Amino acid sequence: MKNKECVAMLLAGGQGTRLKSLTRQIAKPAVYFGGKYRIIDFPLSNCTNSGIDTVGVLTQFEPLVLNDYIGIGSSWDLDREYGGVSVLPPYVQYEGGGWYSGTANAIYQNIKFLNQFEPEHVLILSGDHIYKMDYGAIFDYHKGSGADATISVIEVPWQEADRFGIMNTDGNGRITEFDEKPKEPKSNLASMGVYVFKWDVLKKYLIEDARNENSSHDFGKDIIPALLYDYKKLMAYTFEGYWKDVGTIESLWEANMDLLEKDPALNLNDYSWQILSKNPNQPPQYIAPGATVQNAQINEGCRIYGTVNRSVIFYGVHVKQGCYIKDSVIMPNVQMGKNVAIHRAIVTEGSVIEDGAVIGDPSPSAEITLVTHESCALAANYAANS
Amino acid sequence: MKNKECVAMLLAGGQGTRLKSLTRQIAKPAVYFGGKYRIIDFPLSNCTNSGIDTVGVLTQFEPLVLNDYIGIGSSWDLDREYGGVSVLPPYVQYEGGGWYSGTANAIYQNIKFLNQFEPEHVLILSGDHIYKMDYGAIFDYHKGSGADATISVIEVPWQEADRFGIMNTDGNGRITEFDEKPKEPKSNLASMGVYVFKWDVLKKYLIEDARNENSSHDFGKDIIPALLYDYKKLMAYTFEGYWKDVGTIESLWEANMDLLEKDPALNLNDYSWQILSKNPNQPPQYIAPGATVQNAQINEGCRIYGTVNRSVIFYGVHVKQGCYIKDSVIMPNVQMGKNVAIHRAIVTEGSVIEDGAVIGDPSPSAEITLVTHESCALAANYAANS
Amino acid sequence: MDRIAGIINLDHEHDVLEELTYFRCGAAVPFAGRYRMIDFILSNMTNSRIVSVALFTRRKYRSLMDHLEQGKAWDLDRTRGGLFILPPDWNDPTDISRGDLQHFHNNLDFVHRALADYILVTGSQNICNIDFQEVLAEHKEAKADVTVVYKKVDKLYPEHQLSHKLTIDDQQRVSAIHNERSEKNVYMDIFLVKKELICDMIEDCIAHGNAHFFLDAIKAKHSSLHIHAYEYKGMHALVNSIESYYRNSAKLLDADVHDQLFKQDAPILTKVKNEAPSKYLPDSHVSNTLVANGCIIDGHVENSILFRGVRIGEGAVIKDSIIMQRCDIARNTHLENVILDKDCRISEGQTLVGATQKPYVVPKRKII
Amino acid sequence: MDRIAGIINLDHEHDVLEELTYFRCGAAVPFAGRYRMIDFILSNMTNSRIVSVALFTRRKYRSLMDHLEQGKAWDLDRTRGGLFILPPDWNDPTDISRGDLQHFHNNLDFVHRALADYILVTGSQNICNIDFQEVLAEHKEAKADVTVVYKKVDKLYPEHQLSHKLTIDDQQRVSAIHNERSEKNVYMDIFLVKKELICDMIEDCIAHGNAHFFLDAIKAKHSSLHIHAYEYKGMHALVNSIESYYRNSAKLLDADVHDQLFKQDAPILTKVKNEAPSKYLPDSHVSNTLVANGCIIDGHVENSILFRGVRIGEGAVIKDSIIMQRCDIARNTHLENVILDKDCRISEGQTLVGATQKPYVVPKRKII
Repeated sequence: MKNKECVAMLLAGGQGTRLKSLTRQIAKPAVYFGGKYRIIDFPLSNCTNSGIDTVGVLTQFEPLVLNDYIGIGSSWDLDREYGGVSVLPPYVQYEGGGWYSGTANAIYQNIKFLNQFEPEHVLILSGDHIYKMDYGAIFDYHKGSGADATISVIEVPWQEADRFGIMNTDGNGRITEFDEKPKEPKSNLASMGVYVFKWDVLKKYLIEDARNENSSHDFGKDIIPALLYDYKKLMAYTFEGYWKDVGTIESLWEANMDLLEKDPALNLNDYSWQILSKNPNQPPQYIAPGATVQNAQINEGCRIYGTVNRSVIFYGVHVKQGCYIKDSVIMPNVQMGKNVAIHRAIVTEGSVIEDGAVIGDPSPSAEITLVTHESCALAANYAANS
Repeated sequence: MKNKECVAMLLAGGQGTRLKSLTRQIAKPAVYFGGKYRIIDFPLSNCTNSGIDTVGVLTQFEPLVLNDYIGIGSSWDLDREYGGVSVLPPYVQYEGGGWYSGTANAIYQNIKFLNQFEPEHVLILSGDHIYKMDYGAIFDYHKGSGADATISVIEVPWQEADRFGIMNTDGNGRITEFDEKPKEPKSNLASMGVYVFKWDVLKKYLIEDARNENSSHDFGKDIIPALLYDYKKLMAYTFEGYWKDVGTIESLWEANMDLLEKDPALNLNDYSWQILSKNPNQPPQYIAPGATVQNAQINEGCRIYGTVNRSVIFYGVHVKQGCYIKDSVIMPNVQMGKNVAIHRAIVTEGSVIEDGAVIGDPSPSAEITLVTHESCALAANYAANS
Repeated sequence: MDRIAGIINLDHEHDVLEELTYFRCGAAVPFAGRYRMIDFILSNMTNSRIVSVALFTRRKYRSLMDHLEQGKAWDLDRTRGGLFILPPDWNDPTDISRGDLQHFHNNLDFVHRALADYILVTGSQNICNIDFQEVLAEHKEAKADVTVVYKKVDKLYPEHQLSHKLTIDDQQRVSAIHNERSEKNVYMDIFLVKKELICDMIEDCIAHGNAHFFLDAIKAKHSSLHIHAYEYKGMHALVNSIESYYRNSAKLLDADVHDQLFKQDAPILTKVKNEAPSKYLPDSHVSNTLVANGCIIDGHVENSILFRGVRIGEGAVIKDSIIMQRCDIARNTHLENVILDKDCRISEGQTLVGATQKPYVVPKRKII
Repeated sequence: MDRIAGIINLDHEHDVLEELTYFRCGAAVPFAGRYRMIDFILSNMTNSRIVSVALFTRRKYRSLMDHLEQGKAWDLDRTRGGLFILPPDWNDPTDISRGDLQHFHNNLDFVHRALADYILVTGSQNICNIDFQEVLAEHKEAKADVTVVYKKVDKLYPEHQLSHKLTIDDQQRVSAIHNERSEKNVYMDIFLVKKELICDMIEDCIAHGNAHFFLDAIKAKHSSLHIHAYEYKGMHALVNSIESYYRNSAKLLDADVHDQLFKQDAPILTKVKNEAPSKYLPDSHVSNTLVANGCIIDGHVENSILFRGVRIGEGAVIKDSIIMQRCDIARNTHLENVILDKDCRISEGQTLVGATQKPYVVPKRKII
């Protein structure tokens, strides 16, 4: 079989502590989004739709959910005999080896995996953004420009530029400088965490970086600066479209609400670029007589007898009589009693909510309430004792 | 989807140091056997043929070869959406976690994996034996007897019994005692490393064993004795048929030679119990005019111009003019010059042998010569300098 | 564990669903919002741990093949066993078999090779959620030659006229098979038999020039065979006409009926389509309706079933209707007692109203 | 990257291999020890990174379907793209298409939906190992409308009489397509064309009542199209008769020919059978022979091809023969210039001798 022209490596290792207890049990890319998806569906679907059929998913903490979810990859048409999707946790090697100590180290420890496919280029992705992107376009740009590395960037508002890794470029799109969260940004082109590298170049830098005891083994902090220092050709590819970091509870909630616009910037009903996802085999959703469902996104397997307004509801949720759900995200298989009121909340998978519970603060300036299994148990306990 | 009645866990972690440099780069179950197979093909095929479609493969050292070989499991019809085969290296958990410290610890660390399937019984297998066995039969016996655990045993010659874990049983096949390598064996029923447990019972003992700091976390040394101590019902199931531990170079060579008998005890041509294996897509083997091939087992992709006698030859080997191969095992893609003579040797994958080399000692009492990539390089170096 | 192999015999299922079966066989007709008729029997088999299934089909099977792929959705894409779609392609000039015996005879290899002790033969028109392992357990318990599955219906509807009926004694043994109009024990076109026996029966049928396996090998011989009757007690719908299709679809809007058919531990499986969750716009009004994914609803919908990817425009009113996949219904339309097949487009302002007893059916891809 | 989708059109490949095509179409005939004819063109497509392939077939396609499964062996068992086996199942009463245009017309959806810019159309009788990405590169370089692939043969054999021949100018542009007996530029039944153009051509053909795409849309219009000729220089065998089948099989015993067809970096893929390595008993004698796995050889074999799972008994002598899958040849038999189809059994002491020009062919499952 021929070699693979391009292999994608998806960094899915982080614990995503900013997402609080949403990521206590699962890796961040496995977090739910949009009534049906997990975050990782986006980069995986982008790969499939871009014609990339070999993807390594680098995972470190609690890979079981991710492993189980990805399975053999058939949901993304990645159940390939040669290539396909492989979950890559760290493993013991004959001469040492160990946990991934940084994004670059994770790729370094999987050099053997990559070498199997003899790729010409490697696409590095991160698993915490919601976006639809044709990686074929950045790949063609990368090949066309003869770059050693190409970094996908997006224009962000100038006032927010200090929160991102900013690329300063010359007139031809060549990157001259990389500023991590600059106080006085010289550009508003933020790195999206999507890189294409010539594999032979990247491999050399990864090996050198691994030897460097002072390195934090991170792409942004170590590898990109080292390449720039050596005057390697780094190009910036400007992406246009919806792109959202969902690293906090607020941004995750916002990204869900974005979907409820009449013409959302992220169109999930576009048949030419479907977001593929594991199918939970649920019957159609049932909207009962007397229910009110408006401005909502609801998945199969739900039954709605109450009121749902400006909310996103995942599969297997039963909204009983008298319930009122507003400005909220209800994740799969939440069990809800009757007459529950929920405002501005994210309720996580399998939470149990008692009859008549009132959750969340309707004030637009209030923080988003996060309801988990544990917080439900606490509340029940509190109610019983009070 | 319904739960799985029985899930198999295959212990494939060991480094197999008795197999010397054969296992330097690969896990022992990935070692080649019989002109086409790897050792792990036998337990995996036994699972498929026995109707078990969920198998965890516990691996620790260098899982890449095994991962790559097993792929999504399609060679063994184990590319199932629910269940199928999963390679399970150790991973970091939110509260600690780490390398497998023993066979029982490996299963302990994968309790969550097993719980997903809610199995009633768990079949524990080891990855270093060559045999064809219907696990359905031991499973039926286990269920029929209502045992907490059933251990598969085989009668070994009395004089060799001191090399095995020996089960002493009462008249009904119930195990009364377990002797690890007894000096004065009371029985010749040796454990085959094949166990069936009630999952709820096993889980309890695994959790207790994990708390025990003095335990070596081993099935034979810790779990079985603990069960016996508590008077749990342990039954011995007697297996009849070919079963061979191929843990040493000699036994691996012997097992290969066994196949060349006219009616071998291990019949690989039995269509009712096929040994499934990954297919390397090679054209038919070519036997040239002037070649002599007798008493041999040869795979596709070979070309034979010389003489092959009482030998097993894997795919992609080119035996050139003037070569003489006798009493040997030649693993895949060995490159051999002209006029090479090989006696009583195992030549490992991809070794390069120069024109006119003479390898091995034809004396029947001589040790089996192991030829590897490294030993070839050494020999070439020696020849160049002398 | 005794193993069962399944045969789904579509040979007697004529294309009776009018416009819905112009271009596809009955087994491929969409049903219940996101399924096809065949999904129910096939999922029952998968849930009963049947891993070898043959499908006898004669005509209009292309959309069925597209839907089933290699059996992937039912975990039947296997090298050993799995799903075998078997359209006629027989070239043996000495073959004397006729009728559905042509299928049985020419596919005898399937029966012989199947890693199974029992063979289960079914059709696709009886919608149910049944555990065939329970049928087998009863079959063995009764020491029967053949076990047939039936539903004791509360009320007989026109669709039941075509079904065989069973007279059953107090031992649950079948004493007669007939078509009496008033008999409420409706045979569900499902029987179970030991592998060796079905092989003998097939050979016997061919030797005698028979053309209909159930009539000739079972019904005609019921007195010499021990035929056990297994009573299925769950939700049952027999779909063999537009009228029964429409009425039984509406039954699914009852939550109890729905729950008997769609069970968590015995799910109905179907080919995956990657549709987004359905979207309800701020002015939508939906009531007593089943909605599959991928819909975008801006109108008023009640007592209806919407398949995947349906668009309902602003101000549209849909009542008592079944709207199949990817139909596009423009603004200010009015649909009542209507069945729209896939990919129809209804333009702005149209009104379509059928009768309750005879819904207005619009064939695939029509633009109105 | 420009993407190609493939169409394998078997409509013109009649069942010319006599006994070997009694029960299967030509594309399903076993060839070269462990393959079927179709494996070669399909592997070429996979190796050229083609991931959408349609197969137009009309008759005796059951064994072909069994062999191809869903395209698994070629990594074509995909949800998006993959292998589509398309036997006729058309029910549109308004359809006026004829001949192979019936296939093109009724499967136009495949062409439209394929994620491809170019369509490659081939048959299955031209055995070769070709990189279609190179064909595409030349096609784009030449700015051609259509690129056809040909082999300049050293010597014309009877099988080449049926092929179209090409007259080519010094720019590699086709100036005529004909059947002249002495022309050595043999058209290999492979052409490449842009997706939009083939759609136009198909519509045009149907509008004019044409029945043969290549003759009517390409050959008849060669003067108004820019038709580029791509010269294939590797091993080529055209198999369209028993005689060409037998002679071209023997050519594979030449190591050079063999190497041109079986390349490490462009392997010929086929359905996996789990056969053990072949076993040579102590008294066997094998020479100048291709042996697939699963054979057990206790006799004398020379200048022959043994397919998988063949048993050769003690004292048997096999010369210049092709023995297909799972044949069982008993002791002390003598076979010369023989082709045995699958599952034949030759009993002890039998002698079968054919002529070099006309081998003795024994059909499937015969017992002699």
